[in-house]
Amino acid sequence: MNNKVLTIKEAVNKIPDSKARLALGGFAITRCPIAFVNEIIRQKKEKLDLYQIIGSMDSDLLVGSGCVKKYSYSGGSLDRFGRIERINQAIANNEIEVREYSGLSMSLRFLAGSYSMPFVPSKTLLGTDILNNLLKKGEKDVVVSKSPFSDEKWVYLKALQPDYAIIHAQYADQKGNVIIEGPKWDMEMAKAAKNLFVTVEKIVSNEYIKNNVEKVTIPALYTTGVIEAPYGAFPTSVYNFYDYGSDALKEYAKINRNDQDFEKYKNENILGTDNHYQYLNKICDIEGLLNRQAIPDYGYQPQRGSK
Amino acid sequence: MNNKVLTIKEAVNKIPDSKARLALGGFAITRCPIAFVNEIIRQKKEKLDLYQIIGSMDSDLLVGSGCVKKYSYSGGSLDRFGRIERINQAIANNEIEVREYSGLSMSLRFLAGSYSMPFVPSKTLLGTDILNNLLKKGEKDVVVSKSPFSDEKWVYLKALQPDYAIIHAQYADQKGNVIIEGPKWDMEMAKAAKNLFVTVEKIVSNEYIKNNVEKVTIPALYTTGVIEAPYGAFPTSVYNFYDYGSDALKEYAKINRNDQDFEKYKNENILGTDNHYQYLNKICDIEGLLNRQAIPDYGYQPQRGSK
Amino acid sequence: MSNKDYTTNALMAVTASRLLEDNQNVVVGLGLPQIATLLAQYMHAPNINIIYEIGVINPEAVEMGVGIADPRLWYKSEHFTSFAGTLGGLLQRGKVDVGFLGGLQVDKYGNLNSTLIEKEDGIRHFTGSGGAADIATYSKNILAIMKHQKRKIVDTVDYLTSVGYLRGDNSRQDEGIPGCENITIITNKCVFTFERGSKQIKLESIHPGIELKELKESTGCDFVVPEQIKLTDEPTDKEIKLLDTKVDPNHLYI
Amino acid sequence: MSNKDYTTNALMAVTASRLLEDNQNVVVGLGLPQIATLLAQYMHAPNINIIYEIGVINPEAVEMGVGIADPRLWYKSEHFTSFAGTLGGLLQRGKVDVGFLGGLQVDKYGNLNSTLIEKEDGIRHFTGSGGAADIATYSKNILAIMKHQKRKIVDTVDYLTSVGYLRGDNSRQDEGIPGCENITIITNKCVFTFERGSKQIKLESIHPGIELKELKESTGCDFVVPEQIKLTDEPTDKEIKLLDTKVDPNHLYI
Repeated sequence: MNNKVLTIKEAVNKIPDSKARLALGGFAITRCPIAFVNEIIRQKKEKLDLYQIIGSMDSDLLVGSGCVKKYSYSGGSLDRFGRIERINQAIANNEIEVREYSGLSMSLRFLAGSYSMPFVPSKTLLGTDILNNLLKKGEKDVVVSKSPFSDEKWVYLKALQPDYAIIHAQYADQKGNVIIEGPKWDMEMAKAAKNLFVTVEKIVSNEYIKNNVEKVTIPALYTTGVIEAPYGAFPTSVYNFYDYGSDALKEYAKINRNDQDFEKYKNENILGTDNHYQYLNKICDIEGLLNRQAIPDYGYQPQRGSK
Repeated sequence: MNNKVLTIKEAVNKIPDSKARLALGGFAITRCPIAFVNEIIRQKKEKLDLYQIIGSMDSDLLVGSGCVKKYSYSGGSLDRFGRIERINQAIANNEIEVREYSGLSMSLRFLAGSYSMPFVPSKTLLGTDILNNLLKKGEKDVVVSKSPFSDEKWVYLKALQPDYAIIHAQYADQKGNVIIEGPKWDMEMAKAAKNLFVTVEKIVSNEYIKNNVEKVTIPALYTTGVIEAPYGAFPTSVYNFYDYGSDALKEYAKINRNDQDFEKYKNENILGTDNHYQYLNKICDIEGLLNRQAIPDYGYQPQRGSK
Repeated sequence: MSNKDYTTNALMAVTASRLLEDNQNVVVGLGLPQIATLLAQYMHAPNINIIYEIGVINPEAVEMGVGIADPRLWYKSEHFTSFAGTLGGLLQRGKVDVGFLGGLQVDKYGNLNSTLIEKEDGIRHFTGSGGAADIATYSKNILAIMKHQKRKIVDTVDYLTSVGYLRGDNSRQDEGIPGCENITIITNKCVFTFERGSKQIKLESIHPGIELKELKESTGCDFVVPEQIKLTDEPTDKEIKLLDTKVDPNHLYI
Repeated sequence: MSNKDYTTNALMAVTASRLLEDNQNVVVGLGLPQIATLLAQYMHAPNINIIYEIGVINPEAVEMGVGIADPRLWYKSEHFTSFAGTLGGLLQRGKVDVGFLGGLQVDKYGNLNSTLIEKEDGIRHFTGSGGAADIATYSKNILAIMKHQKRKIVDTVDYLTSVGYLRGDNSRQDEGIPGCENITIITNKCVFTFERGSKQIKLESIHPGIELKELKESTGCDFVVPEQIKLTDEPTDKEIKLLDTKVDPNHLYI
């Protein structure tokens, strides 16, 4: 069997040191590929051209660590925990180039990429400052033009096929057949990228895949590399595996508000560690981790009766 | 709960008697909505504007019965059993208007419809007589034009949103959440139609749907009506339920070769019956039907050791 | 029918819930939108379909979450799909009857800003669009819930994230944007809707206990005041009881 | 290495199987394409990915079927998707290395017809394209398996369903169609490929026992004949044994 399993270090090593075109799968505080992103920071990749549907903890870490030159997304947050302040401040201070889209327009660009449609027409963005700003910034991937069938006006969005997509999922086999449980916002992005790296909670057998064929979200033909990374999205959540780490997220949403605190967090927890296990040791303890394990049928850690 | 369950007679009754724009879900000899199509024939719908990805037994029945004015598809057959000769002869004799596409171009038109993209660009059909013929016939839904981003030439395919789509699936709940097991070639077509009627082998509880959420192919928001029709695709197959009826298909692939034989088949088996159970009684017996039941894990009726 | 023992948030949730009709497909966010939708399901609209843009349809959450990325909100769903699946396959597909929105600012034509605020020392960047711009473009009706402050209800938004009636009159239509039947702004002081022709913001009803003078002072733009000012209908005992016992028993939002 | 106990179909299947490389993604149809692909998996290309356009990826069928719509061919699959998923998400997406095709006619530039035959009393309509036109447009390599008859290998096809090199030279490229690295036609008498520049059909190898004269007489168009005519490599004992015991033990196609 074509074995695509590798380590995070090996996978990150395959990404060019500078100017890689990279898409990230996280959504606010769920299924963020934190283990992978931290290794990108450790390997000091720079000038990333970064794409994401919803800005999340993963991209906030990358922007805060100075790895990103340009960031295209549709807004984002850490849900009620706070804001992606590394990104917000980098935008306010003009430290990164930003291309702000809407959720649909980013998604359609990935959808088009996943089918190698060259571009898609939509009405969304018409009349907005999102569109005005993109055009003002000379974003060549967006054009307002009429339909080939009539004089009707459409926003044409160019397909996005980043060099690399990084997502975190529940399961994959060694060949790269991926099962995503719960909402699959990152599905088209994963299929659109020229190379797809997937970190998963568990590598499963090909037999498991075939026995659960109706759950396979991304067939192996799209996948470049598979990495087993238990708790690889923590402190963000993974449906059916573990809940978000509230304390760790509260802490992060505090330290991402200014340069000094973030710098300290990065130096101690990311650069000061060699791998994701060590990072986890820094941001929580074993009890804190295991207490967040999801309960079957719920998919998260429900409130205990006694609480 | 919003109960969308109705009978086949009621559902067919909702379709206008003339000129309905209708898409069919069958693929050659599998998951053809035979029970529904036979009722369309009984209710003598006429001048249908019919759309399908792959021509199949269902559309051959409709064309043979004179219900169809115009048929858009990408070719088809009864696999090794034979050809869709009612359609082939109707084309050769100019008895129906035909618009022949390729599988991808039809699929992309439905895909576009399922997202309300107005049209999609593709390279497929360039250089073919398929394209030449469509343009020669004045098909307004296909235009060759350049890209809004460059001078590159693309085939623009207009989105298809038929008034009705009819598919046959394994399961749905009363609300219209549909589970299709096995390949799902008709998924985009189902989502593209303005009204979706689904015949299913079994109506299941909403609880079953929620317990099998990862298998739900079409959420209820797309569904207009749900009809329980056991063996509703027979003599074509339904994965995990029953195998195709070889004898009945052999017989059909013989009688569809000339007008007289088909007329007799139609009068006796379709117009001469009142519902699908009676039709099944005509084309097979109970032993023949039950012997085709699928074996778990295979999804079809495997060759017995003794055979 | 009156019940003075309710919070302003409860009044806002009840007001929103009454605008929802049975069988509607609704894009919902966390907080008051979720509360209003659940209340409507209990009261008069049991067949409402709930859509979370992250890719979740018709969950039956038993705990409140911290946002739509919280698996608490995905409990017992009927379908999981992608962002393209909800915002493309449902919203752009024309399947969404009501979209809930919020934001930093709304202007006199119902345009919303959730992106940034211009300050003297530069811009301050906030959450951004997510699906908000798309919902404003494609949803048949918009329900926006806002805090009533002079700097939030303004003449012109600092950044137009989500289209309302653009520059009024037919400007939305002229721009080629799909039509929006109703935009309703529910604040903690009143309900605003928009004039049919001019698309000017107008006072639909004022919450009990709020004076017109106070309203004008805390609003950053002019609005049309009808001759007869309606009072916002108060919650019924049944609604309040449902909120207290079923919808938000821990009083996180109410 | 020679083994005279093989059928022409076995020779054709073996010839096709040797053109497949490991890790390639292949769109397969029933019959010889399926046989050739399974043989390649047993011999030298264990990691080939099989795609059936109906929406099936990497099945492990234990019985032959009557077509790709036969659930026999879906046994133990790795993924089920839609027609748009295979022909759009994989083929148009550039993921298909080899596409198998057949048809009623092929012409001197490798264009294929699977739609209709012109007869004196009118047209006779056959199967049509299905995914064939799309595979010819987007697959990196085309393997066509045809019966060798004068009316099937022709100067110009009656109907151009699937593009080969169109009108030769750069005409395919000029038409804006994605490039195709190799088109190979495997018949029961020989193997045809196409000249690099002119894209004219040329004799790649002749099957053992077939005379050039017979070949010319049974071919409906001129073809380039190299100075040294190669013989098609015969199947090895191992290949024949695999066909007999593993790939097609009931000899349905071999």
